[in-house]
Amino acid sequence: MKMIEAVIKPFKLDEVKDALVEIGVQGMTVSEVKGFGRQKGSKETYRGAEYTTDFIPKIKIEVYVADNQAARVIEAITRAAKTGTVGDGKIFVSDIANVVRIRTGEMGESAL
Amino acid sequence: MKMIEAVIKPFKLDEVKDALVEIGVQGMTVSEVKGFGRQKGSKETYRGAEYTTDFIPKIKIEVYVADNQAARVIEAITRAAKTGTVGDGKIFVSDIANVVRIRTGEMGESAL
Amino acid sequence: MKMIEAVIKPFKLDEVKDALVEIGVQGMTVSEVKGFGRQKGSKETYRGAEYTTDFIPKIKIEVYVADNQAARVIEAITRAAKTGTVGDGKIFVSDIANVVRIRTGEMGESAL
Amino acid sequence: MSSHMMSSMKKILPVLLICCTVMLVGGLAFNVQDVAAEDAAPAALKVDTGDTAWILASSALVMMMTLPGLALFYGGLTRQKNILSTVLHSFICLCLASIAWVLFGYSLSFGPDVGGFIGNFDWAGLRGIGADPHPVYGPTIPHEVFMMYQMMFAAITPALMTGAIAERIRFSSMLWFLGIWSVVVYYPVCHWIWGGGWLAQMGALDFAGGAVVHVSSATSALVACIMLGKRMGYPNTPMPPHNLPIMLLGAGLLWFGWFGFNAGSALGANGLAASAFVATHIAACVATVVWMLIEWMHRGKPTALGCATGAIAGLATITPAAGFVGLFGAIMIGLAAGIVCYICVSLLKPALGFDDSLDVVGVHGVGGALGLVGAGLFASKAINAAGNDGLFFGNPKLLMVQLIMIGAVAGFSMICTWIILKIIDVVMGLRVTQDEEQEGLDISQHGEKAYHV
Amino acid sequence: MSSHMMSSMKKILPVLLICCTVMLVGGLAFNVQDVAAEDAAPAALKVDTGDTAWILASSALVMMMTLPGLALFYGGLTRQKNILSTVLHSFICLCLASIAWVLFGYSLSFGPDVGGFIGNFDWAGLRGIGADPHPVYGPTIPHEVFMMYQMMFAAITPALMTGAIAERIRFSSMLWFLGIWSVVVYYPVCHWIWGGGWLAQMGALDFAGGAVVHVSSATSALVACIMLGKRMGYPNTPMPPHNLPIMLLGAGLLWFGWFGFNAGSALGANGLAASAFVATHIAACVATVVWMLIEWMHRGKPTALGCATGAIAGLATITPAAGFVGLFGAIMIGLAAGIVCYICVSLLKPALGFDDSLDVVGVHGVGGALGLVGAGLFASKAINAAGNDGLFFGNPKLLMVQLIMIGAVAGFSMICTWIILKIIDVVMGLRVTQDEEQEGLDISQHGEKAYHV
Amino acid sequence: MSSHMMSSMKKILPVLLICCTVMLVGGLAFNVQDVAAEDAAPAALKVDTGDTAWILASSALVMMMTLPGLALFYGGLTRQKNILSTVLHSFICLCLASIAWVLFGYSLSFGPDVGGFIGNFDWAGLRGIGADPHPVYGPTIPHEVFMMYQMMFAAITPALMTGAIAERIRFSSMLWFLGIWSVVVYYPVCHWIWGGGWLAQMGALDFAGGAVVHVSSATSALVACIMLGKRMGYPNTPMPPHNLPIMLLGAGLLWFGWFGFNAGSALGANGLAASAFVATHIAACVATVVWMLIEWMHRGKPTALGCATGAIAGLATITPAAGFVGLFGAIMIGLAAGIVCYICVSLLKPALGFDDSLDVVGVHGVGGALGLVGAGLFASKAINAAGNDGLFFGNPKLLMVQLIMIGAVAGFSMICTWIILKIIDVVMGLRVTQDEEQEGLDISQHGEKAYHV
Ligand SMILES: Nc1ncnc2c1ncn2[C@@H]1O[C@H](COP(=O)(O)OP(=O)(O)O)[C@@H](O)[C@H]1O
Ligand SMILES: Nc1ncnc2c1ncn2[C@@H]1O[C@H](COP(=O)(O)OP(=O)(O)O)[C@@H](O)[C@H]1O
Ligand SMILES: Nc1ncnc2c1ncn2[C@@H]1O[C@H](COP(=O)(O)OP(=O)(O)O)[C@@H](O)[C@H]1O
Repeated sequence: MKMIEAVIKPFKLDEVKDALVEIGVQGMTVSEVKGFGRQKGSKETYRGAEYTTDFIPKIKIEVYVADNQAARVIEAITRAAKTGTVGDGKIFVSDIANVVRIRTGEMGESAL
Repeated sequence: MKMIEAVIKPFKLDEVKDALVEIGVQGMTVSEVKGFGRQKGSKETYRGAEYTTDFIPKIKIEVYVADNQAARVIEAITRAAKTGTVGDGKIFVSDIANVVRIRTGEMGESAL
Repeated sequence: MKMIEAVIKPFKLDEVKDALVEIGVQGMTVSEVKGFGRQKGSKETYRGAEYTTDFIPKIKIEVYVADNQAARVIEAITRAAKTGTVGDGKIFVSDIANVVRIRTGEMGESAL
Repeated sequence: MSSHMMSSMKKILPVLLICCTVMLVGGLAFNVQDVAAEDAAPAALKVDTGDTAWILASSALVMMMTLPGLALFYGGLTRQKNILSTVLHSFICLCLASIAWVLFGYSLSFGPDVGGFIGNFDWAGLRGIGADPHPVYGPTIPHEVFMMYQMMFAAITPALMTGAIAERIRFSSMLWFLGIWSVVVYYPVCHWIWGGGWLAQMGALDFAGGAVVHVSSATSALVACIMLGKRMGYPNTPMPPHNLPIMLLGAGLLWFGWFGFNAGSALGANGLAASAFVATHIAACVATVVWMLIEWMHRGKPTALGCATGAIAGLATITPAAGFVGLFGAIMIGLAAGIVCYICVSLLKPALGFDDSLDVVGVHGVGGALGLVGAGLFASKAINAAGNDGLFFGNPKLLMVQLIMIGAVAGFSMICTWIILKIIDVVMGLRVTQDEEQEGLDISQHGEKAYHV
Repeated sequence: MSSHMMSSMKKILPVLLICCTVMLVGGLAFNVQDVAAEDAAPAALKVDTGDTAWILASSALVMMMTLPGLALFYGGLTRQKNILSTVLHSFICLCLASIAWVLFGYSLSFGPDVGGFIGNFDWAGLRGIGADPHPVYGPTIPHEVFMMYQMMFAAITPALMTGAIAERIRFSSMLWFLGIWSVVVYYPVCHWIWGGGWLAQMGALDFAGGAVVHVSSATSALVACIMLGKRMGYPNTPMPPHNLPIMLLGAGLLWFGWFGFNAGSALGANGLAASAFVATHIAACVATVVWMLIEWMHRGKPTALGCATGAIAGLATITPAAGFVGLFGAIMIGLAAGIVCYICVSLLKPALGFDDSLDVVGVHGVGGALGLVGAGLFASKAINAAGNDGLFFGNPKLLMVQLIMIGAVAGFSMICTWIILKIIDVVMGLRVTQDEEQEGLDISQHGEKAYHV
Repeated sequence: MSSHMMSSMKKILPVLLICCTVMLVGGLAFNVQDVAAEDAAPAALKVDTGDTAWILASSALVMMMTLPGLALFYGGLTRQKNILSTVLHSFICLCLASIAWVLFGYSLSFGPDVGGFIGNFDWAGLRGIGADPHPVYGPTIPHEVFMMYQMMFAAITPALMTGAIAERIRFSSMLWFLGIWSVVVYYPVCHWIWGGGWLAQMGALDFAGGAVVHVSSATSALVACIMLGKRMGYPNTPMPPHNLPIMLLGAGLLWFGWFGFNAGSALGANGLAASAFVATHIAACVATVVWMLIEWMHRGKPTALGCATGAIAGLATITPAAGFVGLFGAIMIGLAAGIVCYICVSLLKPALGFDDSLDVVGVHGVGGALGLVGAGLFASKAINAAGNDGLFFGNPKLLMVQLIMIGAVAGFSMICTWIILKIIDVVMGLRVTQDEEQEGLDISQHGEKAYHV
């Protein structure tokens, strides 16, 4: 099985979620993160103290899927999260060894 | 070594923590996440605009353990986090290559 | 490629970021987490109800890098995040299979 | 019009019908009264605009104490999932109590006396309450101003109780409880002491509501929180206040409003108001500092929550005495408030083990009773000729009367509350389900969340 | 001095220059006036300190309604990325409107009449407005106090509109809009009704601003929000209020301030003030409870946002009638406010599809109009001899006049707003870019974020 | 009783003992005084209820400025880990200063003059301060009302300083500092100017506290923040305000309360109060708009924090002049406030490099001094016969006196503050440890966190 982590622009969350649901993904876990990268943050000013935040609000989506689904998930996220401007984010894919559903104790792909 | 990630119901955090401490786990890292899955969120109404949140508050626990401890950790989490109702959450297990303790520079299992 | 996750003390974030930028890291993702470990939290009192929080605010940094950069990144984080007192945190290293840059669709190391 | 709208309209129809009926029936009754008011008015006493200005301002201040003052003070102290529910308790209490007050509450509390126990219905619907002063209830302000000022007291008193049962009571049960309690407990107690009832006739002194407001509500709150049971997880799970700045804001607004509460009770802009104003402020300051010092010695650190609690304790404690004692009395009462309430909140409550969520009993109940005793000790005719001398000014009798008042009000309130809640429990249940409590009352009772990031 | 400072100084120079010019020109004009004020003052009427105290307090209360009251009420309802922008709208509106008021607004609104349509410039720069009372505008308070009290109304009225166009309007366009609107719409309408203009001459009754304040601003807001278009994503994306406790705080402060707004409109601390105070409070209470009950039946749960909305609806609705109706009238008006505004906000708006972000139209517009009708029905000379009898007291004519007033104010406001916004749109654009809206107005227009953890 | 309770009781015993001793000793002293008050009172002047009502309301407003106004204004500006500590500074300052005031502060400040420098102890414990007016300190209000009104000024003045030293001072050192400073600096300065001291005798004009309140506290704050040193990381680490809505709430409440501060200083509900009210409001409006415009030109965007800072600067600046200048003067003073304070806060402070955490010096110090100069320029006897004419009305002497006042108050305050802080530093240290600062004062000094999600 694969863990697919995607860092995306916050306002794209709903579109990405819909795209994933459409291809049959049934679960995902989302968190608020801050990203540092090519995209630069906005300038803020407080009583003359100006500064630019290096860290920009992003949303991280984690989806665990069966190996054969991974490609479709990556494609769906890429499509839905893309605006074409710097800061669209990245997708990271890694292998995972096992999954357990707490409620039932099921293991492996059937637990997803 | 293994990384064990568990997504659980927020009010179960203390019980899970206690269960882990009991079997000798000495460290864990916890974050607030939002989960999408079979469990459905509550309905909210604001001046007649009704909507159901798809994303439900969850807690993610990350525990890094030696390979031989993994099974016991999974068992402990499953036991403590279970309510038997939809949305109890999932446990994901993957391999990790190395661990470093920043304070001492120790590496590998002794750094856990 | 490697995923390097570091749990550090919050006020060390800027120093760590600078150290990483210095050695050429161009991106990272940061989140607020709570850590449980050897370090103990402060005592809080509310109208006579005293309690010690087991979970201490920490920052988690995720950096994805090419294999050959991993050692330097680990070294940089260790150096910058160290205070020498309990609770400095840990670095976890694991392998990842692939990276995609959403904006361009690039894959692998060039997407980092 | 969409079909959704159509079906919605249908659901609303019953309410419309009920409202229209009330309109028709009420219309006849009230129109008569409005006219009657004109005829019945006496014409001897003269309105003083300065006194009236101060009581108008005081009325506004006391209403502000309930919303947003108390609502946010309590709201900041709860857990995040229950703040809206807690705020709504005060909010709706203000509305229901005010409506009941003009319809019949004022008449039952302050209307012509029936056996020293309750007023009659002569003034129901504000019949005859107009621009002319009442000889006893403020001879220099319109009677309507006095009625309105008292309305705000009738609103905040039941609201105070909600702090003890927060985070677990069903919303509808709470509404019934507040409504019935006002009629069964507040109106009689208010009449006994301020409406010329038996305690007033005995010479009991309660300047701005130590017994009428604080003892009645807090002893009822004690009964209620015991009957309701502890919150899930209490006392093992930590339940720290979710937003102390909001709590501090509420405390500050309460203090601000309390000048209207206590100094307004002079019913004029005069020396007595000034004296009550100073006593109120100084007692609050002393109690705050004392609480801070004790906490510092006892727990190692002075806290913001401690200071705010001390301040409210000081304000509650000086309330019954504010217009009867001088500076020295005020300082002593503030001192006592800080020490005694600290012990009750911080040591006694945990030892006794009931779950008074936001410490209504230890702060308002103990404070109110303490202040009534304080009036019995430090009251002086030199400060307020209409008052009496206390023990330290050579009159031990007053203290006796004060103790009788505390006992009578506490006993009556507790028994009535027990009966009311038993009935409500049987009819509809008092407490939300475990799942609802887990999820939080905001979502489960009101379908809302306080904060969206 | 650093070189950065030097270059900064240069950027500031133009402002300094402009300011100095204003200073010199203004100086001559004003100094003359300040002296003139002394000469022109009539000396017959006597200031009553009690009445003055109450109107001073009321002025402070009404200013507090705009900032922080309305600012936070609206601010809590927006999404987190737009709260500062929303607060600033009210904040800056208060400042601009106040400055314009003393310079020429008061004169245009209340100054000597020109054809029943507008005042002239005789009182510009407060020439002749001093400590002596004006025979019509408060014979017992300094004329300057009346001017100042009215200033706070002139400030909150345009601020009310900002709720309908929040979360998407450009800040500079908003400033121009608020400024021009005050001159073109508010001053005339105010003059027609309160400054002795044609509607006043017809006998139209608007005690504290149902038409002057609520109908004028809300009908303008309707036009504005339609011209501006919907927020991106509305109505599909949920846009829940980001901080309901702050909204509730704002609502509570608005209620508190509304006593100054309505009871202050009696221009004295007297029986009329008391009557208006009671009517205001009771109407708000009734509307809150009614809204809560309807929502409970219709949606399944009573909400905090619903209760607050009901309260504001009740307050807006009673405003024009507060000083003319008795208790029964107030209850009926509160009832109507709860029912009708609920239908408009919760059913009509979604059905019609315009994006009035914070429901200015359904609450203030509908409420204000309803209250004017209510005055036409329930007004009684027994309550206020300077008023008139309504339909239910045998005088159908008043209702006609009230309807004419509503129509005239609404029509005039909407047409003028349409023209003003068209011009601003052509000259500078009304709306921020999509990216700016996405990012939020706080960052894009003001370079700030509300919260930093 | 649990054994834990027993041991706790023991810890509390010392406090109880101290309190009881105070009670006994104080009791004798005060009781005599309470009676003495009756005898000593003169009987000639008559209390006016309207004036009294306004000053009662003003006293409540000024108390509200400190808590919750200033407390939240400052609290919203700090980082999240320090908000409770910052709020507590104002909170406890209010309490300590009020207690000291009734015990001896009022007497030292306003009591019978000793050599033009300080009052004597005749009025300690409020001996002789009762319901009768004082011929100079408000001939139409009870003397006790004046005392109380002034108490609120004595409370907010030291609280203002806390903004400069926030986020790093030890709590106990802060308490000692505030306490000693009140006695050593505030009482004398207050006496010089308002208590009939040498500056008053020279004819110095300070209507509501430009020198007494703002210059004294801000120059002291400058010394204190330099002695204390910069916060760790300043100015490299960004330290944005953690909660701007709370800051805006505080600013709004301060503005609201400032009407009591300035218009209340007329000591009556009269034309002068009206004039001061208008001047206050307009200066604040002008300063806000000017600040916004400069910031817009200079930094590219107008900010909410900028507007709020401008408003407070305008309010601080008009304070000493509010009751002496006309509309034109108020506008000019508002203009100057916006421009000069902007330059000081935004350019001068960074250039000079001291760490005045919340900009007390640039806003209150500069503003206060500017306003005193403004009074020297624009004051006019036509506005206030009890005042004087300024430079622009042909009297250059007043400006000289104003400058002397600024110099004397600033010099005296700075020297005394330096000495006080040196002593405290030696005795107990001024600053928390690096670890404590890192962790935040809320946890390290008070064992609390402001927010729990
Ligand atoms: N090497 C990396 N490791 C971890 N996260 C990264 C890395 N590079 C980028 N990111 C995340 O991806 C986000 C977008 O990256 P950025 O460089 O701004 O734009 P783009 O994805 O268009 O190249 C960043 O904000 C950061 O959260
Ligand atoms: N495929 C998945 N990838 C990532 N997280 C998941 C996945 N499936 C479920 N989750 C997480 O687990 C939580 C619980 O899942 P849910 O389907 O609601 O109930 P259950 O675990 O009882 O089957 C979700 O809220 C989500 O956070
Ligand atoms: N086994 C573990 N799994 C996950 N996170 C851990 C583990 N051990 C430690 N951590 C994280 O590292 C942080 C620091 O650990 P701690 O034991 O307090 O100090 P140190 O790193 O100095 O040994 C913890 O707060 C926790 O977030």
